[in-house]
Amino acid sequence: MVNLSVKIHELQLKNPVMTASGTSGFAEELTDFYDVSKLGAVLLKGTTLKNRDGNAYPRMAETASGMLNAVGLQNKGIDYFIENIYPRIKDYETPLIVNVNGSTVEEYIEVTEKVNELDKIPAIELNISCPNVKEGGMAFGISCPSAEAVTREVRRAYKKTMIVKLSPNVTDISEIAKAVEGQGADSVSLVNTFLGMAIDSEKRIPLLSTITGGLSGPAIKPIALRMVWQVYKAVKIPVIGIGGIMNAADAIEFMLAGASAIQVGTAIFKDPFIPLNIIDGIENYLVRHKIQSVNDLTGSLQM
Amino acid sequence: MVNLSVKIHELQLKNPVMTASGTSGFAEELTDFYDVSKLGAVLLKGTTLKNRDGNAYPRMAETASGMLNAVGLQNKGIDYFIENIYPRIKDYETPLIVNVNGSTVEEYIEVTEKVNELDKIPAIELNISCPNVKEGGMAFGISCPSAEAVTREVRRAYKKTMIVKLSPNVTDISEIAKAVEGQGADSVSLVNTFLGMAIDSEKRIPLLSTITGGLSGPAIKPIALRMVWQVYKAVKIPVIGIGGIMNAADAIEFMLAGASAIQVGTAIFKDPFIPLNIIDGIENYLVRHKIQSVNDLTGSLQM
Amino acid sequence: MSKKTVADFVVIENTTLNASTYFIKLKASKPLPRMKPGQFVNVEIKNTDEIFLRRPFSIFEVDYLENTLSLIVKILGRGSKKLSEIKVGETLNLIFPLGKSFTYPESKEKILLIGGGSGIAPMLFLAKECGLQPENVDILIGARTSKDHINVDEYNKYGSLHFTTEDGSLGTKGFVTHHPVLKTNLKYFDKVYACGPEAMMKAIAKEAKVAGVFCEVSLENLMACGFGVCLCCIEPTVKGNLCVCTDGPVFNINELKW
Amino acid sequence: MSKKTVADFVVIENTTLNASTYFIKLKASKPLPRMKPGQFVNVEIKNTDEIFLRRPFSIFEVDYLENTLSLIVKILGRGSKKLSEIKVGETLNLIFPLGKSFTYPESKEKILLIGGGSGIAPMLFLAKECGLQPENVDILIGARTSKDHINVDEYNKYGSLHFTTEDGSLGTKGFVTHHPVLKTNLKYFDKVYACGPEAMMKAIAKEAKVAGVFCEVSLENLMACGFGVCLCCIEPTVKGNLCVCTDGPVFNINELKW
Ligand SMILES: Cc1cc2nc3c(=O)[nH]c(=O)nc-3n(C[C@H](O)[C@H](O)[C@H](O)COP(=O)(O)OP(=O)(O)OC[C@H]3O[C@@H](n4cnc5c(N)ncnc54)[C@H](O)[C@@H]3O)c2cc1C
Ligand SMILES: Cc1cc2nc3c(=O)[nH]c(=O)nc-3n(C[C@H](O)[C@H](O)[C@H](O)COP(=O)(O)OP(=O)(O)OC[C@H]3O[C@@H](n4cnc5c(N)ncnc54)[C@H](O)[C@@H]3O)c2cc1C
Ligand SMILES: Cc1cc2nc3c(=O)[nH]c(=O)nc-3n(C[C@H](O)[C@H](O)[C@H](O)COP(=O)(O)O)c2cc1C
Ligand SMILES: Cc1cc2nc3c(=O)[nH]c(=O)nc-3n(C[C@H](O)[C@H](O)[C@H](O)COP(=O)(O)O)c2cc1C
Ligand code: FES
Ligand code: FES
Repeated sequence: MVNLSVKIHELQLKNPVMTASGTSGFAEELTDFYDVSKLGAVLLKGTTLKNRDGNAYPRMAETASGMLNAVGLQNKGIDYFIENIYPRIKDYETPLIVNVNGSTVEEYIEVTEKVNELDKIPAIELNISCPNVKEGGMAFGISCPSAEAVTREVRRAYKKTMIVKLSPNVTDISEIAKAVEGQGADSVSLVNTFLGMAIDSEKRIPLLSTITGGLSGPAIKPIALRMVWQVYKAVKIPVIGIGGIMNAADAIEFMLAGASAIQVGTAIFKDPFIPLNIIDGIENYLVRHKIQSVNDLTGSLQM
Repeated sequence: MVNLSVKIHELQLKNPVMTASGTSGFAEELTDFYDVSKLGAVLLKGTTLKNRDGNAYPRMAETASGMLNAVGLQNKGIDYFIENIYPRIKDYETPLIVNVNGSTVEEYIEVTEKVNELDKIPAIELNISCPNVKEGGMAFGISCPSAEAVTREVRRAYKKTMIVKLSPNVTDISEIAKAVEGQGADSVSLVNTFLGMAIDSEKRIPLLSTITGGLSGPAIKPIALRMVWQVYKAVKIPVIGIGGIMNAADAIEFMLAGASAIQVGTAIFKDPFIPLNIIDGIENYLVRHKIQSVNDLTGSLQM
Repeated sequence: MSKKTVADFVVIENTTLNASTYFIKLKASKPLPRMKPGQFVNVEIKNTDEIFLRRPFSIFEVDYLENTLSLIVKILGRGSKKLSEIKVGETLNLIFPLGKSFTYPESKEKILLIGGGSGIAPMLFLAKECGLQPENVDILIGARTSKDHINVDEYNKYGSLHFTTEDGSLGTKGFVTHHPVLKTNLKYFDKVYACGPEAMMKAIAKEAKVAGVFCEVSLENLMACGFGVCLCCIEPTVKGNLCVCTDGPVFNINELKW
Repeated sequence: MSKKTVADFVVIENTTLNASTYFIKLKASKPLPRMKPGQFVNVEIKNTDEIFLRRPFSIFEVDYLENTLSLIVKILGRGSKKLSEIKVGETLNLIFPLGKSFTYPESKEKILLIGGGSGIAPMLFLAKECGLQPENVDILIGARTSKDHINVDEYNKYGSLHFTTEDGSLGTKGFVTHHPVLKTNLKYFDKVYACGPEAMMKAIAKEAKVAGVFCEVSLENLMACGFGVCLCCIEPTVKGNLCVCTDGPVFNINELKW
């Protein structure tokens, strides 16, 4: 029997495969297909202090080996989550992680304080990298001072595991990673989507209501993988790899590059079973390669 | 008859379709297939002061809708070019543009001074964005001060059209574009490749000898398109769009987003005739849409 | 919560209905769950480098004895084109069943079904399933020209068929909203159902509101997932932005901000 | 400069040679240019989202009367797998002819052709084309086991056939370098040609250098373009980094830094 369990600070995962925020709803939607207790963890849909309608339709455009989205953090706000959704999902036997968002540092703190009260939420993912909101979001994640400020303040308000989710739309992602590590992040997850754009050449209009949106899917994998590798070398906290992971080989590549765990995003749209297939595939790989523990993969790229 | 001709500062092109540097050799290789005089221009392989062997093999890895390369500016140096290659190609009836590279500002200047003497070279493309060299290259293109410094010095040494080629591996490409515009760039071309990485999960080794390489192809198109749009809004000089252009629709999207002309790169590897097909496709589009001049496409996205 | 599945089906029929419309019949290896008109499947389009996401198609027919499920596919772009070329014996991977169905009419109610383009699929399914006497069912189908219509004569047995074409080459000339059944008789119906191009449905909704008739429409918003996790397919409603894939695709027109 | 072309070919035959090797015959719509052993084509692999670049394959046979060109394809990964599944009647887009050929032997010279894996394709083509008497030609083919060999009996008429297998199930047991023709008789040959796995070619090159025999090998470096513009396929040589696609794929071992 190989060991698939992974620890991200104090967060114990039965395996390193999580589903990414904004691509797995509030976990309920996945229970239509299977028992979510098989998953390492579920990152819940990005949540803000107040209700947000998100951006106008159309919010989605297909691209080569990927897609753009401009959802813009549509959600009913943290109070609605606590009153209506949390009670329904809290007993799922998989860690549920709230993806915390805000337009101001104060909003991030307020959301975090409320999440801090929720027994069954063992961790938050601080999203300082959403490219689809006019205020806050990615703006916090693309400069060291602002990334530091929000991390520091949220750290004060939160006692459990705090993962900070980084934006790839920067010159040097390892600088940002070091900055948030310095302010008490327990882990970094990367990457969020790349700012992209799509046009209907015949109609001569943008395909997204917001003109630009976030690029995800296999198209971004080579860049995300490079960033995970750079960040792994720069920080001591565990790195969570995200970006275009479609199968176990992809997931293993991220772990070899330095990820302690991974998140599956857009792949879920293609097939909600992909996260489970990846868990099986990793187990199979460990057996084939006679590796005892999945933790031995992390950063074990040979050069 | 629609008008396909385009002017980039003093550089007159018969159509807006050029072949990108490093993907069309020294134009000779394309003459094996067709008459290169049909092309808007040919950007020659990146050239440095002295001979460079480039990076070790393997230099290439296929990715989802794209590829990574780690060629590392292999070339025989500007003197060899002037003595051996230039005489063979100088009478091709298409503008030949030298892609100028260096590890230091001095090297850029020396190469430029030599190119300045070549009658049949109407323009240079200053490459401050090569991600595959240890010194210089992209390092110049990812910060405003260094991009300004090299642009300013090369501008002094060069009297004809100077295009500066930008790196997409930055937080804000429009800042860099404005910086080089301020130092006398006549045009900016973007994007060069994205720094990426690929791993063989079974062998647990990187697929490139250099570990990281430059990502190109359709995978990057949505990001490149967004950058062209941002830069178009930020500068007054003509913008040349590059990144994953495979067909006329792609080329038109870049022009709608603000490009005055475009370059075709990786697509050439799939089919060297693609640049010609794009020229035909643009002409056809203009006729269908009753647009007189290709210049009317530039920045004409409707919002 | 309704159980959803991902499974491979074998293509057992692919018939051309008209120049751009195909009837594709699929056989499952397991018994199919109950599926209702308005619900849809999300189809993986394989063997092409042009398509990344699945494509949603309404369920047109289900045979629970034979374990078959049929679609009507109209070529609109790359995905539907590729799908239309699929051959008998090939497999197709589906996520199903997705979305909510139309509200079934009560017995004795009079209903009008209006389909345009590929929107006829859920309408014909509903005609078959609604359990009404044929005399209580009217089916109105609109197209650009007679060549765009597909032969639905057999649906005569579920209700009265009416046609419109923009060029008058079949049935009433004009849009579905120009047909007498809609123009003059709308109040006669208890329930009106529509599926087709957005402009058509909006025009119908307008008439139905004026007439004060119950009306449900099935939307075809762009989708990434089809099962409620991406929030890409939203439609503004009186209850805020709702997901077409889970809260719809069927909406009562009074919910919509049309 | 040699003219190169991009054209669609129709697949007129796809025969399984062994569990992982296929013979694919293609018909052009126009007369084919002269092509020589060692030259290759770059094949577009369509209808898959897994493959972005073309894949290079040696030219195995050309029939200028029938305008056909044949390849021997061994399944190594995704592209060769997809290619092996191509059906008669489908089209395949090729860039051709690419690369330089082997140096042809002089009449009366004695030559040894050594092929391993898919490397037999250019070797058999050379056997056919070199214009020597069969008694002057020896063809040595190596594989892991007899099952990996393909039937090449008809090449008997071009030279003497020899086999090695690692498990001894056909011919001499061991690698090609263990075969007597190479181990003890190498000096007997005027020219040695080899194509196969790099390790095999390196071992042969070592022997040939010791024996002082002229030896050309055909390399299979990873390629992006195949016609000299990308500089991805380079091989370090005494003249610096050369492109396998244009300066090769055939190299004299004395040029290589092996
Ligand atoms: C719930 C639902 C049920 C559907 N049922 C059917 C059905 O039974 N039969 C059928 O033929 N089609 C149906 N459709 C529509 C079908 O999904 C689209 O035609 C298909 O996805 C188009 O894909 P494509 O790759 O061919 O087009 P693309 O190449 O992706 O796009 C071609 C053009 O069509 C536009 N387009 C694409 N999809 C849509 C859409 N959904 N709405 C409006 N414009 C679009 C694009 O913007 C583009 O301009 C349904 C859609 C939904 C959401
Ligand atoms: C000039 C030339 C002539 C060739 N002639 C023939 C021929 O006649 N018949 C034939 O079957 N094959 C031939 N090959 C090899 C053939 O091109 C490869 O087998 C094919 O490209 C592999 O593609 P794939 O998608 O199946 O493998 P991939 O899925 O891309 O790769 C599978 C594995 O194989 C490795 N690999 C891929 N290509 C090569 C390569 N070229 N060299 C070493 N390792 C590789 C990859 O790194 C990976 O580990 C030739 C190659 C060259 C350069
Ligand atoms: C439709 C959609 C919605 C998303 N919403 C969020 C979100 O609310 N919060 C967040 O941190 N990331 C969000 N993301 C980003 C993903 O979590 C993930 O970082 C990104 O998609 C890259 O991974 P992938 O390529 O596997 O999808 C969203 C992505 C998509 C495609
Ligand atoms: C193999 C290869 C070599 C390249 N060499 C150069 C170079 O020498 N100089 C340069 O400015 N850009 C070089 N580039 C970048 C291309 O010119 C182009 O900017 C990039 O590939 C993006 O465009 P594409 O997606 O159309 O290929 C190279 C790209 C590739 C793939
Ligand atoms: S398509 Fe994803 S939520 Fe509706
Ligand atoms: S493969 Fe491009 S130069 Fe050889």
